[in-house]
Amino acid sequence: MSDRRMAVGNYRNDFLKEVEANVEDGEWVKMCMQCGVCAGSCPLGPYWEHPPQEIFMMIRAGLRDDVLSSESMWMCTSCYNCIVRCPRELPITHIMHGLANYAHRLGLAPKMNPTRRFAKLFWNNIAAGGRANELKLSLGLYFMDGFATGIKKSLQMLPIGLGMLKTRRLNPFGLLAGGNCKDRKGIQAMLKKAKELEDKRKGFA
Amino acid sequence: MTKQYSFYPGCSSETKASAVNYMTSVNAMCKTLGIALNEIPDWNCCGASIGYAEGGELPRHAMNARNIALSEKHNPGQDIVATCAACWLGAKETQRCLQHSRRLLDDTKTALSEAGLGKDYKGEVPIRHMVEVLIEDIGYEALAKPVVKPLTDIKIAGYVGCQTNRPFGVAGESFENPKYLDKLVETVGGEPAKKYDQKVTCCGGALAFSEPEKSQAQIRKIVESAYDHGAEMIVTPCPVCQMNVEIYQDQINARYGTKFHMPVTYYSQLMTVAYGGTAKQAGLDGNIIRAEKLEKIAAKPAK
Amino acid sequence: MAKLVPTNETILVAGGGISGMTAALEAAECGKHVLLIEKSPSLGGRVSQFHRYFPKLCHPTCGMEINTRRLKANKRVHILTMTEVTAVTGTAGNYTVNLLTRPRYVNENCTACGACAKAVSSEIPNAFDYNLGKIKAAYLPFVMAYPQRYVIDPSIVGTAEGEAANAACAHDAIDLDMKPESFTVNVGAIIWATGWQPFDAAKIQPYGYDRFTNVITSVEFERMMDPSGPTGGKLLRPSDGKEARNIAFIQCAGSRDRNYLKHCSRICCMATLKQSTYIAERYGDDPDAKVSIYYIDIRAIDRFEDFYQKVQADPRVTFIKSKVANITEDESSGDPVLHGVDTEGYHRYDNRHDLCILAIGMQPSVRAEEIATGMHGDANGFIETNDENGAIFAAGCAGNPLDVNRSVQNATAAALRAIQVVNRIAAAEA
Amino acid sequence: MAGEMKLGAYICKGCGLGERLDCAELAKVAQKEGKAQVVREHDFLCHADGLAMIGNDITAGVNQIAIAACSRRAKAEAFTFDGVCVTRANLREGVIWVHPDTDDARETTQEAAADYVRMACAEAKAMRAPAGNPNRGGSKRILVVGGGISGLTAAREVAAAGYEVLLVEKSDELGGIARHLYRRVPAKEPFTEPQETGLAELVNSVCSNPHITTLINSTIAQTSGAPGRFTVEIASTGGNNRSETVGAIIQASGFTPYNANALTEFSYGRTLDVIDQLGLEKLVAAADGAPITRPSDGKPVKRVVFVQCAGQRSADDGRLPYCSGYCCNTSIKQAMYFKDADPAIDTTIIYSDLRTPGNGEDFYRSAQRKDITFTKGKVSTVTPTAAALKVDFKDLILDQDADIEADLVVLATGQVPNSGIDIETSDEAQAAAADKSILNLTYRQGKDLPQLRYGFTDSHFICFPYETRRTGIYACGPVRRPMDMAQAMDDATGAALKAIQAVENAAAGRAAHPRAGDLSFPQYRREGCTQCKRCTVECPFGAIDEDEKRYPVFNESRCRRCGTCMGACPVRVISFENYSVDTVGAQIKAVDIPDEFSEKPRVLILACENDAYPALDMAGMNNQHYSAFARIIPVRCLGSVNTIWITDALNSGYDAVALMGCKHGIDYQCHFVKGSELATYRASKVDDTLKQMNLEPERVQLFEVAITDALRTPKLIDGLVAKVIEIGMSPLKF
Repeated sequence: MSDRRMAVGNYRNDFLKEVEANVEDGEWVKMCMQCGVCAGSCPLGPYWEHPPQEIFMMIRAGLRDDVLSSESMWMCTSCYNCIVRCPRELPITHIMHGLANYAHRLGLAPKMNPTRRFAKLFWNNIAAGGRANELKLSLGLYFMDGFATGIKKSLQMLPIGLGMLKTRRLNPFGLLAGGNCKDRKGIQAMLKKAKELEDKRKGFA
Repeated sequence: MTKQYSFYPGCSSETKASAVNYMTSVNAMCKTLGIALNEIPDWNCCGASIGYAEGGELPRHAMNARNIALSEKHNPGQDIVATCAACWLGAKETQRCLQHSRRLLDDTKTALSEAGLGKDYKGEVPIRHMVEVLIEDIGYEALAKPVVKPLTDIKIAGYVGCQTNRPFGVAGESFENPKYLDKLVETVGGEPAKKYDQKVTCCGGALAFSEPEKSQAQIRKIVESAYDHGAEMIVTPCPVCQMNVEIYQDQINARYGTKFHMPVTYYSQLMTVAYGGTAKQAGLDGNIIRAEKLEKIAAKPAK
Repeated sequence: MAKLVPTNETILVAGGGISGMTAALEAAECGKHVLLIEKSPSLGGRVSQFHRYFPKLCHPTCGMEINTRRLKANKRVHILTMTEVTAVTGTAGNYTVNLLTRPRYVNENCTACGACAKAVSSEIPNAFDYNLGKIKAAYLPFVMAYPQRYVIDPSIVGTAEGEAANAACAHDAIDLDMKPESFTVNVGAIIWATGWQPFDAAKIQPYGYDRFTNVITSVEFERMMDPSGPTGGKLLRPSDGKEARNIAFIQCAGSRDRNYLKHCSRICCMATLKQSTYIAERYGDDPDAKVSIYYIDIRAIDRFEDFYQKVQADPRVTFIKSKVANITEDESSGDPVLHGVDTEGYHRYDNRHDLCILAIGMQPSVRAEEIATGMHGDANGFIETNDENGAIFAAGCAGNPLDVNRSVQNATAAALRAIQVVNRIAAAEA
Repeated sequence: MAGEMKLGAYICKGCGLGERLDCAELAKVAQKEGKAQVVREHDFLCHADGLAMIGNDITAGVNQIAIAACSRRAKAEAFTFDGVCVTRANLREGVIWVHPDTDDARETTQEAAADYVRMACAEAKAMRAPAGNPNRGGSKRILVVGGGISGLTAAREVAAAGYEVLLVEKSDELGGIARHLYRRVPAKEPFTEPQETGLAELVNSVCSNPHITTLINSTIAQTSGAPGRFTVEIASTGGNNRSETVGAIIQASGFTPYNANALTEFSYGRTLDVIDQLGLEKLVAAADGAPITRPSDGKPVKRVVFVQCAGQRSADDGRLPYCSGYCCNTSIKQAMYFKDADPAIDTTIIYSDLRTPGNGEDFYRSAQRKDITFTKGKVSTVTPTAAALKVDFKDLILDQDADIEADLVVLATGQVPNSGIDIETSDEAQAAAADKSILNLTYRQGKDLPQLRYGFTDSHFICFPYETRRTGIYACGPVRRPMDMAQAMDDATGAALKAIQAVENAAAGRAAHPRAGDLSFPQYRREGCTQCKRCTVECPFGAIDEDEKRYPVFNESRCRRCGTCMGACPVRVISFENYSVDTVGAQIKAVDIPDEFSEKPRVLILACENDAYPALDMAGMNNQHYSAFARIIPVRCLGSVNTIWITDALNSGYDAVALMGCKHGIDYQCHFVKGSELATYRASKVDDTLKQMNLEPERVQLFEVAITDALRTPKLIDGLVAKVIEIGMSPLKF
């Protein structure tokens, strides 16, 4: 970890209010009592530049850019360890998802963060037909950084893919079919509406 | 007597998807136990946790609410049962959130109307994991009764993982040290690796795709500890756990110089074999690392 | 102590720990008649299980000696041990209380000569030592026990061991035919002093108290440090009897946590600071002796701040501002390994210790609503100060998580509240 | 001395005594050497039969009783006989349980037992049954000094128990600091909102109570006397002075907010917009529901910062070293004043340890729910700028220097006790501070209650929080320890009980804690007194004054019966009826001293009955053996040990003398505060005497012993005996 000491901060409450208004479960941020149990409970904790409890403090301190451009929230594996151990019952996992989502929507999230990119891919994959198409998803992931890298990654993953194929756990024809609900249209309309409502609530509309 | 449940299988259990063998064995197990699974018509993906970044909050709730509404409409009076941890968790979380937020409920219903289900969401149906059904509705004692081929001489590490365990978990079980897999292993005559200490370690979940090095470091701990505690096999209730822990072992071996070759099975596979099912019925052909000891038992005639 | 016929000018004190003893004595020394009942075989409660008090590091036994001497000299306090309240009905100035006395199998002839214990070989878990050790099935609960009278454990009644104990008694003090006795008394006011119990440490699953032998509670540690305790005052860890030198304390073990007890138990910070001095005292300048205190806020209130500063000045003691995330066990050594993040500046740790002590939280032994219908307690079960509770008054930790000093203060106040009631009765009847 | 004295000696043979000892021989000792008129052996003396036997003898005229059985700490209730003197020869815990049951040991064990029988007989003969202090006062009225929350509560609670109260308040209004409070911290479920102070109801309940007389604008000009008969001169600003008699006093003189002028780094006094917590209460009360405005320019406050521990928890000069305990909750409450009025106001509490014990945790959570921001940090400066105040601090979580702007800064500054004069300071300093005195006691040892630390008049005892060192005067509220309103009210109620107890004890002529109920009291032989003043100076409780001829005046109701005066008296004129230089001296003399060549040394142990003696009993119960050459005499407190006992013992051939008593120093454990400390000082003076007697200084030792030292005390005794063997037997055996 590099020198993580931040510059002198001029504390304002504005960002906390913004988070409370626009981030999933953001109204819980103020309830943190800085015990650090979440930071210690995270399986990928060592990779967090700012652990959750510190992010909460940064929010209170008004460090908007530092928080929203952080890679930290993208390390969340959704394991829920922090949630069950938090003595204040903060839904930390959700807040991290919410912050990541908010940063992503604002375009402040780190562009090349692999989890951000995978998450986007995933959602688009399921939103298209209502169900996940695992083959499309994997290939999409490998070819994220362009064709050449994609081929390389695919080759790396080839043994696994073959194993899955052999055990009939991967559909070789999945590019063409699969992952579709009958009421695709209804689902798409539903998701469109939901996004619209959420955008309005959170000031993106 | 057959018990009727509204079944939410989830994407991974579809034909030629990553957990199809889970599905196969669940079907066999349920048949023996008299559990009827009535699939929710036209169910959709739960959004999984990783859906957050692009999906946001409300669209994910809408996805889950649609499944709940479909179940309440088409399978009234039946508990929803999921076999996948993420599906179970996603549906349950949505139900909770909508119970606690009038605003979210109204918005979700508005969105559901677009799919013609605006009036169908009640959010009252109990949402259960298959493991809960086994433990609570049937009970260990009854689960032991159909055993015709006890899994003697197999030491098995019960790997519970995250989302079957947290934040809801199974009633009466600890988040840190759940014991139900050990009990299930005992129930079918196997030997649980009771001191296995990575039973709730995170496998990385979806980050196995995006952050393979970090996830594989997790998986390494999970497999290594199983070896350290004398296990010959890992058993899990979660399709993501199963896949992550199983399929990356070769990559981990390459990365760390380990020699992992640890079969990772579903509880339903153990039970199917113990109940006298064939290897095929138990979906053992779906395991990339073959659970040879199980296959042998499956191949033997019952006593 | 004398025979007493309770009337509505009598004060019932339920619980014979330091709060109950204090309330009983303060009232009796004002001239009031008191019936003091205690569930266990002897008085003293939790305090008698402490090795030392903070901040003076003096021994609780010392104050107990004064209090038992006050009791011996006071004819207005009637004591019933092994007795519990089973029901309370009535109103201020006129309560009917049902009591149940369990058989001790030893009568007042007992001289505490110890002959019965010598005659008995079977042992039972020593409750006084939180079951860390064993004690004979014919026993004096602890050496300072008052009343100074032995107890025969029910497990040997009806066995040859019981008969052997009986035969060994030269004073006709053993009565193996004793039966539980239910009876009813009428009293004017009730002081509820049933104290506290440690939160069930096994429920704090991340810390593995139920799985890791070298994770113990602060109350157990306190017994270990007592020279008359289960390890003879030595700091021997339970797994292998090795001397523990590198000790971790985890604060708020159960307290300030919505998953367990939502209140702050107030005493645990000071208890840990106190216990850290035991280690310093044991090991002198031994460079391997180390204490790590994992905390959220150190609550060393008022003059206790001095004590905190004194401990802070000890180079062997480290304070880590962190709620420990979880504990794992190093299987080969049995060492607990603590995982978490020091939040003052974000430092991640995986610290291995010889022994980990959970500064366990306080919860009431009896919840307010269990005492009588309509009793008001707070959300944690502690009895509230509330006029609607009539003449049932909390004393000490039955009403609040308190340290000893504040418990005694509160018990003294409770005694006055009870006196006010019985004085009103006396004035009305005069 | 009225009536004929008749000694009965009773030898118990139970608990193995009969098997281990020649009890018939002991009976002979009691009769011949102990001069007991009645001597009886019994198989089971504490049994109803045995007790009835003794009872019959008492009826037949026995009025001095020596029980040779178990320790005085065992079967105490059984062996209590009203109106007669009882002594105990501790043959069980003190003899057979601490000496091995071997043939070799039989002789020395029997000798020890015989000595204890001799001692018990001699002691009983020297005792008289006490009948209580005759110089008792009958006033049961309670004076309460201070009309704040603590004093008002004390007054109300005393009156509710049926006693009369005189309440004296120096200002022109009741209520104290609480008058300025807008709301108080919640004391009830759900502990989430500030609540009404309830002061008006409390004042009303006091003012309307016919048992309470209230004097405002009044101070205590002088207090003299003792429990049951205090005479209090009350001065009134109107010049309407009066004299009142009261039985006990509750001092509820409260606190003064710390003077924040010293906190220059926070710009207190430099700008009107930096205030203390009390200042904020006044501001809020003045706003009366309207928006709270800045004192400097009247603009509404939009941003407020609370600085915790301002001038507290600091070793710096002029700062408070302690934590005032209430300020975290108070800042939370005050931040809520703003948030409840207008959620848009930014409120930040900067703290280093947030201290909200008990259900304060709910209040803390409630504050967070209301969007009050908590920042763990250390504030370095508050600087006024053109538009606002700049608060510079180190954020301890983010590990960075930071600043925050505020319209108003509130300093949590803490409580300073109003405890009057520090009587430990020099006479000049006391004289200079004379007008600060709260009680103006005429006591020899000073005008106010002794202070424990930092000006607080707290008790030093954890188990006995009300034990001030002035009997019948009880402090409560923030003068005793920093505290909040809820604690002060509880504390006042407890103090009310102690005051009532004091008047009841005084009326009955008996002692207060820790020798509660003791009917003995100090008496002195005036004709022998040399007016040396040692007793008046050394009494730990300031009980003894001096009359105009400088003779001691004992004020028995102020006395705690420790005997420190008796130990101090160089001419040995002070005694208690049942405890005196003679009762102990007779025991010392009663011991049989074998000659120099017997190889049987004799070691005298004077053991504090509160801690050392029980520890020795515990040694017995644990079968810890120690030398049979030791003879142990319990004393009320080491402070009561008169050095004549030591020199007499050495003169009569004892080989060594040990004093065993409690720890002294800052964390003293002596129940009589100064007893063990004084004993240490006095014992150090014995060295000169030893030199004159040509004896080695090692022959007199003082051991600090705790009650838990059951394993250590035997070692100390054995060590001393070994030392005697090493340096040789005393040459003074005749």
